[in-house]
Amino acid sequence: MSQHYPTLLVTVPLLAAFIISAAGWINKRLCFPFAVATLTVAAYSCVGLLFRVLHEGVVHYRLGGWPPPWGIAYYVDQLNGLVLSVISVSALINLIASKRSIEREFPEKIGPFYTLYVLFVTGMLGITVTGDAFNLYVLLEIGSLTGYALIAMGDKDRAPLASLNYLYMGTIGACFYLLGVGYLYIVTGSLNMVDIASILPGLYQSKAVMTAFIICMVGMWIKMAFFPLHGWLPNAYTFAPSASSSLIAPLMTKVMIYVMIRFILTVFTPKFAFSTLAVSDSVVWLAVIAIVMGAIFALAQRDLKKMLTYIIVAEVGYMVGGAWLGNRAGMTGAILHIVNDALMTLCAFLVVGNIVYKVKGYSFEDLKGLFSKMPFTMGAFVIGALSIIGVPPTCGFFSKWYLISGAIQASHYGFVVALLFSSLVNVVLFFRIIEIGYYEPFGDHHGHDHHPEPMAEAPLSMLVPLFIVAAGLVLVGLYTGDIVNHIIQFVIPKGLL
Amino acid sequence: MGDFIQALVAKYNYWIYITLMMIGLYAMIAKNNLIKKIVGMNIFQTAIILFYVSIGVKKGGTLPIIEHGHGAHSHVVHAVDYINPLPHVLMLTAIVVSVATLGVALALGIRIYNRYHTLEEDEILSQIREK
Amino acid sequence: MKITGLIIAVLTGALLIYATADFPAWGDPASPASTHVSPRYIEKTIEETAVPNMVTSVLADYRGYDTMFETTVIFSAGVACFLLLRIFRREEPEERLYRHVLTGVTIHVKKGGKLPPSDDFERIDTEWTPHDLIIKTMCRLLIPFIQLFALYVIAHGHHSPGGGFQGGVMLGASVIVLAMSQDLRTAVRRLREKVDALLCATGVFIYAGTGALCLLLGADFLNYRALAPLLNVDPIMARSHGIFIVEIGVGIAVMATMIWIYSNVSSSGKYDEGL
Amino acid sequence: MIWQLDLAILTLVVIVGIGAITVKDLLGAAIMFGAYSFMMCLLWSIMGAVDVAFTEASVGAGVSTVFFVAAVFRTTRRTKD
Repeated sequence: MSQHYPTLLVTVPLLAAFIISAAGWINKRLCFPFAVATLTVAAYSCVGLLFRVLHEGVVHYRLGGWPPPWGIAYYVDQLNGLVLSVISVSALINLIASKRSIEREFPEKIGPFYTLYVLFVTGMLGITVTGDAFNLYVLLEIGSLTGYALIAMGDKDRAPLASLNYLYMGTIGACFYLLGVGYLYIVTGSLNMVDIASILPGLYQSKAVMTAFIICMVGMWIKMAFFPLHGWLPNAYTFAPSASSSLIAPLMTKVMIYVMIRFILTVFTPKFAFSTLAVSDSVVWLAVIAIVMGAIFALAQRDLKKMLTYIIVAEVGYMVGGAWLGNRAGMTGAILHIVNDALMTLCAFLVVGNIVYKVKGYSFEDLKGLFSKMPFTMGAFVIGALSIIGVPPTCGFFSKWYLISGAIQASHYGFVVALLFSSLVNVVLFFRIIEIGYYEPFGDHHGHDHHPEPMAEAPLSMLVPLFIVAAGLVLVGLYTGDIVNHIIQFVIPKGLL
Repeated sequence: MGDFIQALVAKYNYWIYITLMMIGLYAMIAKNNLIKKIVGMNIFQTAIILFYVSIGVKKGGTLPIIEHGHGAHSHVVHAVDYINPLPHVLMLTAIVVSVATLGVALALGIRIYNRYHTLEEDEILSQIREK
Repeated sequence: MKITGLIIAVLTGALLIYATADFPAWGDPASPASTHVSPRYIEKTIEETAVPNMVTSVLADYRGYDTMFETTVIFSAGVACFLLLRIFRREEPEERLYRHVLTGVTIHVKKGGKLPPSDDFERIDTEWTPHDLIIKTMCRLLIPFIQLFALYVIAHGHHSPGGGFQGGVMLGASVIVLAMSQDLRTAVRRLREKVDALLCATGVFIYAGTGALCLLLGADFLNYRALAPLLNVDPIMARSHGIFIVEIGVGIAVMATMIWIYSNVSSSGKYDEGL
Repeated sequence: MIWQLDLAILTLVVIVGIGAITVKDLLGAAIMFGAYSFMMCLLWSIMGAVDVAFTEASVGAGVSTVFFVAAVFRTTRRTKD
């Protein structure tokens, strides 16, 4: 079966989604075990595929048996393999962690919720594994549509509007991407990424190719919430139910950054992106603004979840800036940060999920005295915070290190300053929360009688996944060298110094 | 004269698609009513479909269905005689995606209306701020 | 906001118009789009798939994987509408209207009130539309013909325009017409919500399951050639039949989803009084 | 292709499109949108994209418009712009 891993990791969740949907009408209790089994198979295939790629090099797969430019082909290299493993593993961990909160929040609609959950993961995996530009659009729409629905199930007052705004922005982004693919198609006549890449070098001077590149990039930037286009993200992620926000926040933006890097590296070679088009410097400056503004907005927030969403905006700035520095260290940092940021965001949002489950709120007021009430959750939160700040040996430090050395190599000191500024702001942000949680006693601010117990920790089914993620943060940090030497360095073309 | 008209029609097609796209984009950003924005969104998507369909046009080509009947397999099919089918296939997908998006958007709009009893974005925002 | 919108729209438009300068001439048979990938579809479709309508063969075979996800998009939209709108807690409406069939008299029944069990009354929607015999009868007459044509469109997609999507939408539309001309309850009585939801999943499952079957038979995913021994035909005809099977799946899924979305949207999830 | 017809429909499409987003009544906008979709369908059948035109006629001009009308029926016709 191992030669079919590339297709299994997409089609097993897809088929299972329909079974889960049917099971939701027959016996609701079947949904969760099905979903876990499915995502386990998907994660197993992803990791198996990654190891196969590491041993054998690039893996090709033809769907329907048609050869590439005519049929749709999968093209899996180390970059896909790495991102696929991160997506499937974090979706699986989050699924197990959020079982309780899903059952509490939508007791009647468990079936459709798990269906959309699995379909969202299918979309993300499909985007990552595919080698066809149009297939990517269709899967992007699956991921987005399911995402809108998952987000809108949150806060009754605010979530639908936030989700509708996300829908408008997301549709504009996806349509821009589609338009860019159309412009590429009209000048190359092909939709396969590798095939387009082989035709494009003769067309670098064409206005249509340049426009296609710009339009595609703008579309992706909307989807990944790069700074001036980030308007949809904070509200959508804040008001989403905790199960959805800890699923979507780590994956959606990271996958779009993967797509951007894939387009820069594979479709339009780095030579075109960084030399022919002289915009890389301005994009890095935009990233600098994104980081600074993300940090400043995060400082202004009075609740934990919204603060985290603005940190995501800043982190997107890290990765876009790193990728556009146009050198090896910067690109390594950006790719490494995809992995690290997915884990860090997952950790932070799982903590929020646990807090919401127990305290039913996530504003700073609700955090008072949490260190004595939920010591294990907050312990994991401290690890996540250290990683977001960038303290060794957590993984956040290493990707930041690569980003900074890339910026110094490109002598782009604005980016260095922005990274350091954002780290400082993160220190302030997280120590403020730790201070509230540690020193201020648990207040009786809810009005109704709420006797503070000495310890009211979240159930074990939520804690164990959280600990796994927290341990993962440290482990990925310790094995950074291996990841870079065995995976990432093969991804970056030799021409990029 | 014929060439000129052909050229005019050719350019006109692209201009119209861009105009429609601008109308849709403008409506999505500037309109205040949520359903109006959804109408704009659909116009935007349809404009892109128009663009793709114009890629497929081939002068002197006929519909992308091969004439067949008894003994038709013997004659050779030439690519220049038929319109390019690939953009049509892609756009079938895009149409379906647009109706799916429309369904979800309208569902969200109804949920918002049930909560706030208005579809005007500014009125909803002021209701949120009052709380 | 109006000014911002205008500026963004004009800037995008200007960029796109700027790019059209380097496009190949309109309708040029020698343009890259017409010469690079598509000629194979045109010249080899009969030879490789035995389907004269190239759009069908490309849609369901050469790029069948896209189409599978396209059907999944529709399916997820259906599930999303259900998740967002459906309200299970059945609240008694403030007021219900009944019409006496013989005289046309309308009776208002307040919350909690009951009507004596009798066949002479029929429930009508609160946002009352006058009873119109012509519309009801005409729609009832038309529906079988719409459905027949829809089945023809699905079945004849290999040789003429049409296929699973168009036929599925028309099948869905026939039920929607029933719901609009009578009322939503009549349509739901014909096609229960649970059945509809299961049909929706079944349709897409047929598509993806066909692909998985090919996988189990040892070929690539969605490579219908592998079905040849099962269908007892040669590999080329197996492709043609494979396309037909997935078109049926698409038809079922699209029909069920259209009805599902319509019922949820038009009754805002109550499944009681619709458009 | 009859170029006069093509030009006329291309112009009409823009007019109906502008109408759909400016009319001060949501039901009107929904119906205008249906007309817009139908014009598009004509345009595509002129261009030879029969399958796309067929789909647009059933999906865009048919079901989409019904969805719009149903949603307007469930919400309100009022709009400020």
